[in-house]
Amino acid sequence: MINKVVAHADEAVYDIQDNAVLMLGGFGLSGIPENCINALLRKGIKGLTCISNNAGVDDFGIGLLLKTRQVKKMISSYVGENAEFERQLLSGELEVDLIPQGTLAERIRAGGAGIPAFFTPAGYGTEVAEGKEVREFYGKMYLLEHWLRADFALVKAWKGDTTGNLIYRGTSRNFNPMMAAAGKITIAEVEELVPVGELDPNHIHTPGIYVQRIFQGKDYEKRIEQKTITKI
Amino acid sequence: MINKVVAHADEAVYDIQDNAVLMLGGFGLSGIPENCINALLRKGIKGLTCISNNAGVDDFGIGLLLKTRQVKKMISSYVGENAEFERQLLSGELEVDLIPQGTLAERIRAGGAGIPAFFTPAGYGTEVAEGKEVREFYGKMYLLEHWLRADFALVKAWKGDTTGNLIYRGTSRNFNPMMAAAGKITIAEVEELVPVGELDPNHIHTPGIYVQRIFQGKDYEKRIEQKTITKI
Amino acid sequence: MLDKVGIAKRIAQEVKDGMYINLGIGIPTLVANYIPPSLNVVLQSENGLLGIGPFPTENKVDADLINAGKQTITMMPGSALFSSAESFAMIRGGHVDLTILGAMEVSEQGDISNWKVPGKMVKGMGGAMDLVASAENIIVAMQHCSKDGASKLLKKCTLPITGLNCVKKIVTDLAVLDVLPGGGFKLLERAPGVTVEQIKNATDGKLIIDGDVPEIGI
Amino acid sequence: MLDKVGIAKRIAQEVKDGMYINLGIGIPTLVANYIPPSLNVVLQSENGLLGIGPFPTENKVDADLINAGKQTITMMPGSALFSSAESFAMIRGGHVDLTILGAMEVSEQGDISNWKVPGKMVKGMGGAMDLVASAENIIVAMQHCSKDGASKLLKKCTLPITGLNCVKKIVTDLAVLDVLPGGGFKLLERAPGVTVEQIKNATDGKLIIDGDVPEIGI
Repeated sequence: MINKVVAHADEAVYDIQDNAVLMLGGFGLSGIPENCINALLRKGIKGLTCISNNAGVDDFGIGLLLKTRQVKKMISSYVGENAEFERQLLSGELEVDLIPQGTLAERIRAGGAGIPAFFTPAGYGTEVAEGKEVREFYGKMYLLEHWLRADFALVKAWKGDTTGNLIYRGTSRNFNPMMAAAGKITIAEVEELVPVGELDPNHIHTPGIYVQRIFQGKDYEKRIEQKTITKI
Repeated sequence: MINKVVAHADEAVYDIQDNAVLMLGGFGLSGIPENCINALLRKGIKGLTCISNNAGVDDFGIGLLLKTRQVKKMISSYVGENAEFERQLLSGELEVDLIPQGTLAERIRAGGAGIPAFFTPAGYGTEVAEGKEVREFYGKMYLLEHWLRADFALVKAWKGDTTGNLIYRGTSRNFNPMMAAAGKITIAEVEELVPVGELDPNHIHTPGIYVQRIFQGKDYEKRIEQKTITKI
Repeated sequence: MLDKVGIAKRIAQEVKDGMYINLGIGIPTLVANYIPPSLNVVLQSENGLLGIGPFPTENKVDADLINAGKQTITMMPGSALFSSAESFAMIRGGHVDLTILGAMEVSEQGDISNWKVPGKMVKGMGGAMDLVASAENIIVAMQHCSKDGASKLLKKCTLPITGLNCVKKIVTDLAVLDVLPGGGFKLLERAPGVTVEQIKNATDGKLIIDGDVPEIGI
Repeated sequence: MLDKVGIAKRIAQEVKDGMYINLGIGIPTLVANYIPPSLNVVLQSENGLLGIGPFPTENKVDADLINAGKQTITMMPGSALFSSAESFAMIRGGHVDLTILGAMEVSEQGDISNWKVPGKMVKGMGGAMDLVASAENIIVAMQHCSKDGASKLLKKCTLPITGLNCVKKIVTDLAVLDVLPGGGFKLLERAPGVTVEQIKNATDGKLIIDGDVPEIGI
């Protein structure tokens, strides 16, 4: 099998340039590519377009890249919880494209799956529909939405093998599998990198064909945004 | 959790009527709902439209329903390997709608996912394109294809739990997961039915929400179409 | 008048055995606490889980298990995990039986506004537009009037729309109402101590009253 | 002249390290046997497997493990299993690096016909239309002429089309040819013992000969 292992995040992102279009996995702070984000901070490239369901918080996740003004545009479904984000948006420093979450997920899935456009009901009759083709099917109204693709997809998995097969854990799967398929170059960081043959082929969530580089990440903080507990 | 267990195939298919539109999982003879097909034979209903990648062989799979003239129409990608099929097709007893395999898979996926139509490149410039909308995206030509849905989807899994979660084995997964989502009523037959909580939530291929009825099948033949071996 | 818990308790009465349910953030999340244990239902979290369980105890907190409100959660036995694309395939495909969410405004046609207030910071629609465009059965939990006393049940929504013709039922602090297919709010029940007259005064859209209006029993 | 094994061996030379490859039924399947073991490649089976291994020994035959030709197979270490929708998402999305398939006819524009002969029983296109419409890199393995001597490398296909402008390279019993982006078969190599004249006579479509044409080395 093909070996795609790189040593660390800095090697993995070495050729990401200014103004690149990136996809970053995660929902809230769960399942985000922490190591790659830190490597982008170190690299200092600017003008990034980030496709990611959320924009992190002020001092974690994509919020870190916002603070250093490395992000030109966010394509997201929900960007609350971030004061610096709000400041840049209101001052016009940051562009934001807000997309219904299911449409965002499906546009990314379509990008990886070679479907250039599809019809979805989400957003019909709203400002999301502005400028889009509207069509009726079987008595219901739908919008035409186009695929999303990226120069680089940065995804985070629980386990991965040297050929790029990935398994996610819990709800940290979220946007990662579709993004893995929609990146021209997909970089996977994993909590545990195992030799080829150790993962059950029937348990793989992202087949290695979608992954060009993989490395074992380190020092995962896995921050929790809303710790909510049942007291006993 | 919700208990969806029925006793056997006959109970599972009790309300399938003449002229129903069915989806039947499987690729070749692998992963086909053997018990449900036998129950349909016993039930003797006629005029069925069967959406299935293949049409079985003369004496197994959907071929059995063809022999008893219970099938009015097949919607498939490949229907070789079946003499009775050929006879009925040439005599005009049977309608056949041939669809590229990836388009078939995606139309069924779209049916389950609430996407009424999407663009795909398969079949552009061929007779498959006749009567279909053609559109260029990003310099390439695509056809508009509509979703497929069914009155009943009959799927076969390896393991299932009482709430309808399914795990397939090997390449017997094939069309089963998309069909499970695209049936108004989805009936799952499994080789092993386990109590709720025994399947790892991270290994589920078909979440139970798509399955309305489930039963443990029996007497699986799992016939092999082309036994090919390496001699040692 | 119902408080938030009262609204959640009343909505819980709409839950039927065997339902798959998506609960929005806020009052809808509270509904889970009042579903009778005799009913087998499954809660969907649109970030990729069927079978949301209770919040974890301190020692079971797991950063890889959160709900759509980013709160730590647990899984029920029989849960299934999946991607966001699969999750919205489920929602868009009409597989979720009941969707409960909050609203800023609902029109007598069943239009809903709940994602944006012009002039205020726009945080995004998240999954709300997909949910309202897809679900067959949507119940809104909301206050009948805004803090300054303006009705939130209107002829037409004044705020940016989230979805058209989608709300089927509304439970407010004052009343339970159906949105009729042809338009109009049909008053079904009134909150304890609330008169029909009060509800009339608090409803800007077309209110339909047909015979006696019983008090909500919770 | 090359026999089927010769064609397969020559095509195997086109395989590069790290490729994901889809092999059609017939000669293309043979290619797997001649890929140098030093190359790491992964074979895709469109019924839902990455990492096809050798045919099983008698005691390892498994009805749940077949390839697209319905033959029993094994899995290589590092394999991944998936649904047909995912499989064709992979194909359609351009993730497969090389597709090798048979053909009845190829035109000088790279059009291919390989699924239907009018008047004969139609078995269906299977995954062929998806593969040819999606793959960036398609090599056709075929006989240069039909049994009655008619060229299968044509100006225009006469049989029903499988896909337009998609074939990049052809390996026949007589020659190796590129299909040029602007149209035309560029002769790259001739089979052992075959003259350029023979290839000219066997090719109906536009044949482009530029300088010396070396013999195929396998």
